[in-house]
Amino acid sequence: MKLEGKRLIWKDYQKEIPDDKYFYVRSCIRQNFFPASEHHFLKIMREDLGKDVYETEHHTTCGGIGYHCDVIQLETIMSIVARQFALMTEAGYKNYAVSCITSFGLYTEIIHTWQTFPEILEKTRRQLKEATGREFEIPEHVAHASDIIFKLRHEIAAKAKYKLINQKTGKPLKVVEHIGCHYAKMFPHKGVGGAEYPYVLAGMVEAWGGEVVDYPERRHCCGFGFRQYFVKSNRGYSLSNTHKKFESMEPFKPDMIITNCPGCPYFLDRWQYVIAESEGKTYGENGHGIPVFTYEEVAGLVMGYDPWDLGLQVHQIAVEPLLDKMGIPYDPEAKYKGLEGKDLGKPELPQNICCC
Amino acid sequence: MKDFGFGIKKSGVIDLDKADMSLMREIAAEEPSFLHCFYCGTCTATCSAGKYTGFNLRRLQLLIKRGQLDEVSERISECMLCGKCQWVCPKGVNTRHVVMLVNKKLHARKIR
Amino acid sequence: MHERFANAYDPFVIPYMIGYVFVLAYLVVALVTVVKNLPMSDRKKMLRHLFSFKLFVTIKDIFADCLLHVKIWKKNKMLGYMHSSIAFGWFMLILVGHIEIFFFAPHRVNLPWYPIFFRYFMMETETSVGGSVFFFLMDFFLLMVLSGIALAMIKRIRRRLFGMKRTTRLKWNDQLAMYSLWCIFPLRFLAESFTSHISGGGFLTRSFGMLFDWFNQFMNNDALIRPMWWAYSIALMVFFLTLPWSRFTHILSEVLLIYMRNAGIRESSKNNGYAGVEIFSCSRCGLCLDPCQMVSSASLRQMASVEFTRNVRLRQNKQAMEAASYCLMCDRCVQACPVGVNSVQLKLNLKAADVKYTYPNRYDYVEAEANPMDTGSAWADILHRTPEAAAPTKKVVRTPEVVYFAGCMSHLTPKIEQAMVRIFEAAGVDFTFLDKDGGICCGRPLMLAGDRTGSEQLVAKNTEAILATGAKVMVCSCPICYKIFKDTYKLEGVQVLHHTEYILQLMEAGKITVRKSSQKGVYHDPCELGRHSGIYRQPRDILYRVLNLQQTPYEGKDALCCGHSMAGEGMPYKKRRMIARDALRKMTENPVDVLVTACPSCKRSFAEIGTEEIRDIAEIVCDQLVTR
Amino acid sequence: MEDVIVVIGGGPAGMEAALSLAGRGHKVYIVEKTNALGGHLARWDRLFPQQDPAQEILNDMLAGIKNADDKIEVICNAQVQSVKKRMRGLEVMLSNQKMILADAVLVCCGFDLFRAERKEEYGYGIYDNVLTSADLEERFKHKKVLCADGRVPEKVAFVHCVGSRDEKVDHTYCSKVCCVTAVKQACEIKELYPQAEVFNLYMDLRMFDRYFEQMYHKAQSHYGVHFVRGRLSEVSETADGRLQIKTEDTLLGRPMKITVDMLVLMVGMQACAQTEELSEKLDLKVSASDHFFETKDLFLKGNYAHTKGIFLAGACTGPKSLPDTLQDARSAAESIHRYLTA
Repeated sequence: MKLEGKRLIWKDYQKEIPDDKYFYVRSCIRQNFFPASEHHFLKIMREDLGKDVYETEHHTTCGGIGYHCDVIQLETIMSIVARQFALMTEAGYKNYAVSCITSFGLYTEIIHTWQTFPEILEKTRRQLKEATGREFEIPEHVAHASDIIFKLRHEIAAKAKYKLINQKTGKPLKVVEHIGCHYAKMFPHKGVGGAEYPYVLAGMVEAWGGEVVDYPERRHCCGFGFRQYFVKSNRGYSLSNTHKKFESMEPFKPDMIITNCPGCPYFLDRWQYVIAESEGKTYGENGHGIPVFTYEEVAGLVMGYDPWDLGLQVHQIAVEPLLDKMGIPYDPEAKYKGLEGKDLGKPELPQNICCC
Repeated sequence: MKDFGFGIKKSGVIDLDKADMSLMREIAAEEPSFLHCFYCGTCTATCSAGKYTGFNLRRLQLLIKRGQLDEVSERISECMLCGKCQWVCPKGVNTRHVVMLVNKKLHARKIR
Repeated sequence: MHERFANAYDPFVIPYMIGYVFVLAYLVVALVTVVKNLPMSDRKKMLRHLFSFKLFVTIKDIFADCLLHVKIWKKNKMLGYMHSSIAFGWFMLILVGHIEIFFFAPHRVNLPWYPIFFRYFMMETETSVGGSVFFFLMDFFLLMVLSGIALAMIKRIRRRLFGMKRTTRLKWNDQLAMYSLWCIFPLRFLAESFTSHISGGGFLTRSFGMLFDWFNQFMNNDALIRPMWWAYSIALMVFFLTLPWSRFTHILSEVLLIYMRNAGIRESSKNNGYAGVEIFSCSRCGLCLDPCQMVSSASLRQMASVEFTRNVRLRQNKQAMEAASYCLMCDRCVQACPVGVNSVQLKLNLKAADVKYTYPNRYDYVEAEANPMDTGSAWADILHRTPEAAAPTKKVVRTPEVVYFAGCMSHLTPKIEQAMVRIFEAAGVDFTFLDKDGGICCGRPLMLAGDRTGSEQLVAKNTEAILATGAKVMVCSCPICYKIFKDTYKLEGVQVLHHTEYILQLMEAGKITVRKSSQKGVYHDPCELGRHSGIYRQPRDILYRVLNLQQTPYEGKDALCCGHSMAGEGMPYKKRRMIARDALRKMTENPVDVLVTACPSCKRSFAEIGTEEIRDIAEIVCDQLVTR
Repeated sequence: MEDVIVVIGGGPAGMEAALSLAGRGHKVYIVEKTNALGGHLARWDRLFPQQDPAQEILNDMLAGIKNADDKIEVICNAQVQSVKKRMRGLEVMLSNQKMILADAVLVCCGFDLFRAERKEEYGYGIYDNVLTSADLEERFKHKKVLCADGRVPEKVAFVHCVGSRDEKVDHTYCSKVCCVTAVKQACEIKELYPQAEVFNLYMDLRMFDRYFEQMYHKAQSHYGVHFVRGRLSEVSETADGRLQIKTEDTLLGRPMKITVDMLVLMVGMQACAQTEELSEKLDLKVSASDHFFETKDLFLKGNYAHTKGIFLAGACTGPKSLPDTLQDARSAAESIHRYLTA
C-alpha cells in the first residue's frame, strides 16, 4: 500500500468546509440509535471549540427514508427540503450542517438538480411559498457533520485526553472506517477524499493516532439498504451484506469501527449479534464483537467524555475492550444507570457473543 | 442457534479462490480441446436437448472452468450425446467426450 | 532303432520339463478361468459341442486356420507360407515324432521328453525302410519350419515382400518369446546334426552332420553334442515360460476360440470369458494395422486394435480406454483379422463397463405421447402443447403410410431432408416427418459411447413416438439411426428402411421415375450402412439409374471411413480431418464429378475438406426425378 | 536542389519515414524532444505476434539512420517552437533556436499511454502489486517479474481496455494493441512461471490481425490462460498484501471475485500531450471524438494534414500497432515524395 498514491487522489477531492456558523439539522433515527452522538457534536462544537451552531426544533425529516423506500415523490421531497432551507434562511445562516448522510446525499442531489434545471427550482419556490408562505435560499455550503469534525480534527487532537493507541502495546489502534453509501458514492466531489478512497473518517483516525484498515469490502454497503431491511422477507440480504463485510475485515483484526451514517453503525453493531446468535460466529477478540462507533462518539472518547455519557451502553457490542485498550477509565456499575443514577435495567445477555 | 426468521443468503458470487478447479484440470488433461472453447454458443443453439430444456453446453463448460459444479451436476445428464454440437463447433472441441468425462467424473466424486 | 541309454534320461531334459509342466498348468488355469467367466448357457454350449457332429467341422477349421492359416494365404502367399510353414511344420514334427515313438519305443510313450529329444535317446544302428521314412519326414518338416523362421526374420526387415506396409512393434516380452522360438528349431537342427553320426539322420541332419564330422576330427570328439541338446531344451523352456505374457498364447487360445465359436458362442455385451479368449487369440500379426485409418491416415498407430488387445491383456486400462475412445468403430480391422477377433465389440464393452452412472427418468423433459398428426411433427406438437391440447381429447386424423425420421445429423444437412420430402411428394406417399422441427436422438451415439442405459431411455422415448404415428414403414436418412432402429428398437409391425432401400423400392415399384445424367460419380459406403448393416447393393442399384457410376478400390467391405463416426469421441478433430482428407483423396484419385454417399455425417465430413462436390444419394435422385 | 523535410518525433514512425524519405534522396531532420530516438519501442521487451525482441528492431532502424547520416540529421532534446508559411515551403523554428526551411513537415508525435491512476478503483499507484503493461514490459526486460515483497506471483490478472472504450475517461475508442499485448504478456508470464495461474479480463477480444487468433488459441490451449469476459470493477488489498479483484463473468451472468498476486492494467493509447500545442502551431485539426489528429481523409489522403505541406504518420492519427505504424510511415513518405515531385 502506497499512502502517497491515496494522498494524490485525496488532493482531487477537496471541498470547502467553513469552520463556523452552521445551521444544524438532525437525523431522524440517530437519536434513537445513538442518542448522545448529536448531543455531543453540539457540545464539542459549542463548548469545546467555541463554534456557532444553530438548531431549531421546527425542522423535520428531509424525506430521505421515504425517498429511498420509493414511497414519496421527489417533488414533495423538494418542498420539504426547501422548507428546511427556509428555516436556515430565516435564522440568518448560510452554512448547512447535516447529521445524516442520507439527508446529505439528498440535499446534494436536490441542489444539483435545481442548479441543472432552474425551472424546477422555481417550481419548488412557488410550491413552498404557496404551502407555507416561506422563502428560502440555497445554502452556500452544505457540510456533513463529519466534514466539520474532519475540518476541526487537529483542534480536537490538540485538546485530546486519549489517543487511538493501544496503551498496552503502544501501537496505533486498527480502525475500520465506513463512510456509508450516500456520503460520496453519488457525488464523489462532495465528499472529502472522494468515493474510492474516502478521507473524511480516515483523516480523523490519522489525526487521533489510529491506523486505518483498508480491507477488500471497504466500499461495500453496511447492509441497511432501506427496502432490504424494512421488509422482513428481504432482511436476509441486509444481513448477508453485513456478513460479507465482516468476513472481509476479519483477517485484519480491527480494534474498532468508525462510521459516518445513521444506519451503518446500527447495522454493523446489531447484525454482529444476529450473526453470532444464528451462525455462532464472532469477529472480535475473546468472543467479543468489533465495537462500532459514530465519529462523534470517537471524538467524545478522545476528548475524554465519560463513555456512559456518550451513550455507549446502548451499543449491542460491548465497548469495554476498546476502552481498556485506549486506557479510558469507566465505572462498570454505572453502565446501566441513567440520568441522576436512575436504573435503566440490565439487558438480557446473548448466548454466543460476549457483551460485557 | 437462534432463528430470526431470516438468515445469511448464499452468495451468487463466484469465489474463484474457493472454486473446485480439479474437474477442469482432469478434463483438460484427458480432452485437451476442452480448453479451446471461446464461448460462441453455437453448440447451445444447435443442441437437440436444448430445444426442450435449459441445457446449455457453453455455460456448463464455463461453469466447470469456474469450478461451479452444482449446476453442472444438475444438468449434465440432459445431454443426449447426439453430436450436433461437435459438428458445428468452430474450434473443434470434442464436446461429446467432454460430456462423457463430466458424467463419469462427477459420478466418481459422488456428486451425482 | 535302439535306445542308447537304459535310464532314458539326461539332465538336459529338466529345462524342457519345467517349461512343459508350466505350460500345462497355465493351460488348465486359463481354461478354468475362461469357463468360469462364461454364462451358464455358453458353458452348456461348449459341453454339447464336444458330442456333436459339428466337432469335425471345428477340427477342420482348427486345421485350416491354426495350422494352415488359410485366411492369411488369401491375403498374401508369402505371409501365408510363413505362418503355415511354422505352424504346420511344427505340428507335424510333434505328430510324426510321437508316431516314431509308437513305432520304435512304445514303452517310452509315457515319458513326455522322449519325442522331443528322440534323436539323442534313440540311435539307428542299421538302415531300415521305416527309419529312413521317419528320418526323411522329420527332416522335411524341420526344413519347413526353418524356412518359415527364415522368412519371419526377413519379414522383420522387408515387410513389403509380405504385402504389409506395417507390422507390429515388439515389446521385450514378445521379443524374448520370439527369439526363443526362433532358436528352438535351428538348435534342434544343430543338436540332431551333431548327434547324427551316432543316431543317424535324414537328408538334412545327416548331411550337415557329415560336414561336422569332418570338422570334428580336429578336436575332441562329440564335445558339442550335449551342449547343443541343452541349448535346445533351454530355448524350449524360455519359450514356454514366456508364452503366457507373449503373443504366442494365440497358438493355444485360437484353438479354443474356434471351438467356442463353432459351439455357437458369440461376443456378448460384456467382456466375459469369450472375450478373454479373443484377446489372447490375437497373434499380433499386425494385419489390422494397414486397414486402420487411424494408423494409415492419422499417425495414431498406438490406437490400432492390435495395441488395444495387448493393452487389455496387460491390464493397461488407461491406454486401452483411450484406444477405445479413439476408435471410430468402422469395423475395417474386424474384417481384416484372420483370427476373427471382434475388437470393436471388445472396445464397446470396455466403454460400457466404464460408464458407472445411471440417471433415472433422464429424458423425461421430452414428452412422447403427443399426437404427431396434428401438426405433422410429433415434437413440434409437444413444444407448442398447452394443457388443453394435452387433454385426452386429441384425435387421430389419419394414419400415414410412412414415418420419416431424418435424425439429428440430417438437420445439419437440410438438403437431404428437402430431397426426401420431395421424393415422398413425387411418389405420392402419405408420410409424416417425425422430427421436422427437431427431434430427439436415436440413442446410437450414447450406445457407441458406452452409455447403454441412457441409450435405452432414448430408445423408449422414440419407440413411443414412432408407434404413435401408426405408420407401417419407417424411413430414416441417417445410417447411424438406421442401425439402432433396425437392431435394437422393438418396433413391431413397422418396417425400418434406410432411404437407399426405400428409394429403390419406389423406383422398382414405378412410383418415381428418374432420368440418367452423364455425371461421373463414385459411391462412398457409410460404415454404419455398409459394414455394420450390410446395405451395399441398393445404393448402387439406384446410382446405376441416375448417373455414370465409377468404381474405386474401396467398394463394399473395403470402403473407407469418413472419420466422423459417432464413436471415437476421444479422437481430436484434427485427426478426424486427416482421416477424412485421406479417404476423400483416395476415392477421388480418378477425378469424378460427384462423390455420393448416404449418410449426413459422411457428407459433412467430406464436404468440410475441399472442393469436390459431395452429395447424398437422395439429393441426386431428387435432381433426376422425372415429374409427371 | 534537394528537398528538406522536418520530421517531428523520433519514434518508430519518424525513424521509418525518415529512412524512406532519405532513400528517395530527400534531406530529413528528425526533431526529437527526448535525448534519444526510439519512442515507446525503446521501453518494450518483445513484440507481438511472434515475440521479436524490440531492441533488435530498434537497432536495425538506428543503424539505418546512422548509415544515412548525410541525408538524415537527428536533433534531440528539441521541440518545434513555431512553423511559419513562407513563399516556398515552411520555416520551422526549434526550441534550440535552430531554424530550418522545410519543404514539408511530417508530424510523428505518436501517443501517450493512458495514465492508469485515473481509474482510481483499480488502485494503480496505491496498491503495490498493481502494474501497467508498460511496467510489466520493463520487468520482462530483466526476466524477473516479482511481487512487491519479492515473491514469485502465483496468480496474475490482466485487465484489458484500461483507458480504452471508456466514456468516463473520454476515450471511447479501442486502442487496438492492448488485447493482443495482454495475450502476449499472459503467455510470457506462463513461460517465466509455468505454475502461475493467469486470468485475462476482457470485454471483447479483438484479435483482428494476422497470427493474433493463433496467439489467443495458444494462450488457451498451451498455456492454460483463463479468459474471463468481464471488466474489472474494483480492486482492494487483502490482509496478506494480495489483491482482491471483482468482475462479472458476463458469460455466466454471475459476479466473480479472485484474489491475485499481481494485477496488470493494459493501458491504452491516448493522443500525446503535445497534440494541442502542435495543432495550434501547425494549424492541424484534432478529432473531437478521440483527440488524435485528423487526416484529410481515411483513404487516399490518409497522411495529409488539412494544411498544405504538412503530413501525419503513426499513432498521432489514432492507435496503431507497430507494423501498422511503420507501414503508415512509409506511406507518408510516399505521399510527401509525390507532393514534392508533383
